[in-house]
Amino acid sequence: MEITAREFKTYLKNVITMVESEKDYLCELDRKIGDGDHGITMSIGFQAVRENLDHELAEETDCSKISISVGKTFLNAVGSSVGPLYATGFMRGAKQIKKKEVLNDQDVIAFWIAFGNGVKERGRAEIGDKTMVDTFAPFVDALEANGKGAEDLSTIFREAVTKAEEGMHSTKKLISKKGRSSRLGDRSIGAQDPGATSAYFLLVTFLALIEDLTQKAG
Amino acid sequence: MEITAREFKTYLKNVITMVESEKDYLCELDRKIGDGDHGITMSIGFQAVRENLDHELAEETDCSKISISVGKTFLNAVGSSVGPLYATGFMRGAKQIKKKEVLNDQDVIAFWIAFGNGVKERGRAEIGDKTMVDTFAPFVDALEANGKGAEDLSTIFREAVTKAEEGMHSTKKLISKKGRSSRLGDRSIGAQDPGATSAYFLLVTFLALIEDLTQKAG
Amino acid sequence: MKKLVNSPVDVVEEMIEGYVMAHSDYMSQLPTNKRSLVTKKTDKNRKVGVLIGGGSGHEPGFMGYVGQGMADGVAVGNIFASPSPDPILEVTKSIDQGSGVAFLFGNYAGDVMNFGMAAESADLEEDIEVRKALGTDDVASAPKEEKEKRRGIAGEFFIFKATGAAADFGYELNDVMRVAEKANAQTRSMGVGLTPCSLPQTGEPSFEIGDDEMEIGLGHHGEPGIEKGKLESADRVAERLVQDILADEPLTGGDEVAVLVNGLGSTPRMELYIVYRRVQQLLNELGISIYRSYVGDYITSLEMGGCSVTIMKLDEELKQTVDHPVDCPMFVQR
Amino acid sequence: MKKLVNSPVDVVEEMIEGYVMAHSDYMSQLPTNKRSLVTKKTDKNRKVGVLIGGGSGHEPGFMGYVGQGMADGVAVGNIFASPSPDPILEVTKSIDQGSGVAFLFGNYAGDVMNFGMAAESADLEEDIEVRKALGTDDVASAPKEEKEKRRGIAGEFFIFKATGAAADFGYELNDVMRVAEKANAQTRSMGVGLTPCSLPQTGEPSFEIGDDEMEIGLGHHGEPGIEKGKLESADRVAERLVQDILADEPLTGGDEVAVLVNGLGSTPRMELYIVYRRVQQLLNELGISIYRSYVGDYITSLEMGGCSVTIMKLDEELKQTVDHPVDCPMFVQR
Ligand SMILES: Nc1ncnc2c1ncn2[C@@H]1O[C@H](COP(=O)(O)OP(=O)(O)O)[C@@H](O)[C@H]1O
Ligand SMILES: Nc1ncnc2c1ncn2[C@@H]1O[C@H](COP(=O)(O)OP(=O)(O)O)[C@@H](O)[C@H]1O
Ligand SMILES: [Mg+2]
Ligand SMILES: [Mg+2]
Ligand SMILES: [Mg+2]
Ligand SMILES: [Mg+2]
Repeated sequence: MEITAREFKTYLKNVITMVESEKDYLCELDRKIGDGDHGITMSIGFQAVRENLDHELAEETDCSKISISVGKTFLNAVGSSVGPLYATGFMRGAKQIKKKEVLNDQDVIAFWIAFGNGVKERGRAEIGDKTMVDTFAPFVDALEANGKGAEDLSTIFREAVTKAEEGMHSTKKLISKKGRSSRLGDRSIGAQDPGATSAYFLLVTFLALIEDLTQKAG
Repeated sequence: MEITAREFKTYLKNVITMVESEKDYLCELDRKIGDGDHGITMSIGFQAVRENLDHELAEETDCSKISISVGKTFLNAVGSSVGPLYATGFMRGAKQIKKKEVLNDQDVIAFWIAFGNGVKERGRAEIGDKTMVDTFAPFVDALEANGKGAEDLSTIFREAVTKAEEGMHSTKKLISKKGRSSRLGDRSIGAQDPGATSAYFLLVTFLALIEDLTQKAG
Repeated sequence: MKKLVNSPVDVVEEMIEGYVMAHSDYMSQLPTNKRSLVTKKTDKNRKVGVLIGGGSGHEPGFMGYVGQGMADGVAVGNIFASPSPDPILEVTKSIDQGSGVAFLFGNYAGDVMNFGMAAESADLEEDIEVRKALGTDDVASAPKEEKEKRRGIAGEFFIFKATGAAADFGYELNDVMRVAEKANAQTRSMGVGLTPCSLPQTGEPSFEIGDDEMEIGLGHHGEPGIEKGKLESADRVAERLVQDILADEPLTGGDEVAVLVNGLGSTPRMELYIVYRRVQQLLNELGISIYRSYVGDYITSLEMGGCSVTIMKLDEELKQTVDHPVDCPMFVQR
Repeated sequence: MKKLVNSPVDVVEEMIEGYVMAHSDYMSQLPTNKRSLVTKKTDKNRKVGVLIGGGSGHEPGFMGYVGQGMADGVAVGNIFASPSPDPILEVTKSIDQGSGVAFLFGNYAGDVMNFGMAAESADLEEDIEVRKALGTDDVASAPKEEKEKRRGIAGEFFIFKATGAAADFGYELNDVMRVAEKANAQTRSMGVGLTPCSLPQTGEPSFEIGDDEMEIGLGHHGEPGIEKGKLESADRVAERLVQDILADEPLTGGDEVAVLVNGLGSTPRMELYIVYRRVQQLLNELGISIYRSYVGDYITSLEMGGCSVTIMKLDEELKQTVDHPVDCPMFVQR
């Protein structure tokens, strides 16, 4: 499968749409254990990305440059916790796809492994801390385990996203150890982590793109 | 009819009880057109009077001294608008009953005429301004008109209190010209003036004392 | 509504206690009346005593403005209720230096009667010359033709500041009062309420208001306003308030003013600065320049939501009073 | 919940605009980043730049504390969100005088990452020495054994004040940081929430709470506390907060402290002074003396209701920093 810069931008636009429609839900989750702004922050960040795509990046065809610019734009617009986390993801991902106008299966896998690891390094969170790392870590593990195998990208990615989804759900029963919600201690049990949720949305939206392209190709 | 210092104190204690039970109602009226505190102010003032009756005035038999002390105590405890108004009433009333341990009909009438006029002078309000003067002025007029006649105090006072009640009700349809509620202009129409209401309670409680004593005597 | 209090009956006494404890280097409570507070810091040039007062529940108004550069003493009333004459008289006796005392208070029936009675006693019983200046800055509270009926709201802050400065300049009572009256005459305010407050004793909201409504031209005792309107944007609210003030006293290009955007209690500074922004834009568009601005909670109504805008037109003398430094427990200006 | 705003999207930008307009003699906004504000007033003895920052919605924190005697500049984030590295870096470049810059911020994941990234850039790209001191005063946010995990709340005010003073004393970066860290180590806070706040964009209350409940040990972003309890009297609340602080760091007779009773936004000063009263009584009973007290809204959470108590244990050096005069738009001390 091949993903062009144009399709990569389509992905980002789909994320923007997804963020707008899940904004209230993400705020709702964050109100339970954080400061209630996760949906707002995601929306502010991706609205800035939309501006960016419409203007500075309108003619850009280098996927790496797009990813760097998206990361920086998102970070500048939001700061916050997710700013550095997702920005680092986009920047580290970009390093894996330098100067590429078209991404092949291995590029995509490398991009997302670097993205997930970047988030983890930036946040210094471990699995089980009740953060977005609980979504990314099993996802990265799955990509690493199956990425070199014979299966097609669509299958590999779908499996990895299933792991991500499980990771996201696992945050419900965890006690928060990192971020704002960690002060709650036991009171954080029962609530799903907002960042783990937005992370899952980022991934599942990419899966949708892959499946869409596969279908068109098939 | 004769009213002893002891009975005068009974009257004041009845007022205290009445104020406590009407406190919320008076606040409710004041919330509509004022700052919502009239019942509280009346309660603070008469609770201070209770203290006063229980201690400084426990052995006092001079009705005039009782009235002066009640006025001062009330004023010191509340300030506010009603503080000077009722305090002036009690002080001016006291002047009419100097050194009396027992009040006869003419003393009672003189006391209340002076009380009502004192309030009016202090507040410089006219009838129709939507204040307690709308209760006191017709009450005083009735006492002045009938006070020298042949009827017994109970009848004279009852009629005057009926005028007071009408005056109180008349405030509902008035536009406020004095006090806090005057800023509301037309918005004050429809609400009964809190001070006019507490004034009526003061008077009707005295009527009850008179009727009680008449019954006991009769 | 929720309150952090002990018994509602004790709130004023306990507040005063806490206040005097927290600022014992600034304030003393008179032994003769616990509602009488006087400053420990007085400018040595000052001859005339400045007394302020009114109901409590407006903090920092009024006790927060006792100190160097503002008032010498305050008489503290119950919540939203004038103090009685006694604490006023005690403060008067304590702060008089033989050159008389200026009484500054808002034009409310209760205050007029109580301060009036205290002034009479000061004159007759104590032979102290007392002069009164009443705050009447609230343009919503009566039409222009009945200006003497207007109430004092946040603009009283400017009157306290100007009069305190005049006293520090060493002015005699006549001149102090001239400045007080000029400050009041040049000051206009207009407010808007979004959410009511509640008295500790009743806990009931002071007025009923819909989620999409605001009270326009309200007083600062939780009273309803002169008019209920749809809740509007900060810019529209700022425009309405400035318009009503300018309609009352037109200002022209070249005029200099001091501006106060005052929070009523629970309105975040964020919102006050958003309102301020539009106020300055509007005035600047008219060529009016803002000499100094104050944004924050200066005279409140417990936890009421909303704000008022106050504009004081300045001449050279008032500018000096605005610039004069102040050191009070709840307000300091260098 | 009702807000006096225009579009929720613009609140931070418009607040900053209004703030810079209202205090143009104090503040400038950097042309390189509109979230970067720096002071126009700096003590001539000062060598080390002091930078503060964090999310907005805490006003007067943090932009209100830029001025003489406190911070040289601030990076302003979105509501309850750390600023991104860029405005932090721009402020750093602007305020560095060649002797390095102290970063002061609360210990929150977002702030740690963004200020960390900015510090790295300052070092690598600009060759500016940056040192960080994190506020960790909130005893409720982690047990004593994990003190490094604690968040910063109202106690950050004391850290800003101490560090600003140290910079004015002409200290080098090392000593400025020593004072910042000492101030933080000696400072403990504990808060209680009565009513939630709401973000302008959602309007939803930040937590659900019953009419007779309070959140104990809550953060200052409208987060729920560590424990929900029955609403208690002001005295009992004061006792609980002081107890939790003293349990964490026992103070003994003869100790001297600075105390801050901080309102979270919509709690009237009346209530804060009632709480203060009991705090001082408790400390005095233990023979602890209060060197200086602050009562008011110092670091807020929009219109949240409730308060926190902060106690900073003083030595001679910290006393000097407490006494040091300050002139900032939202806080002045003479
Ligand atoms: N150290 C960390 N490592 C990884 N993820 C983190 C870390 N700290 C916070 N997060 C994630 O950030 C999310 C909160 O994001 P957001 O609400 O935008 O920021 P803030 O907490 O600053 O308001 C959390 O739900 C969590 O998933
Ligand atoms: N000038 C006045 N003359 C007579 N009565 C007045 C005057 N001003 C106010 N009042 C009375 O006082 C009442 C309000 O009393 P209260 O609520 O205790 O005082 P405040 O208005 O200071 O809160 C009004 O309802 C009115 O009857
Ligand atoms: Mg959040
Ligand atoms: Mg009233
Ligand atoms: Mg009142
Ligand atoms: Mg946040």
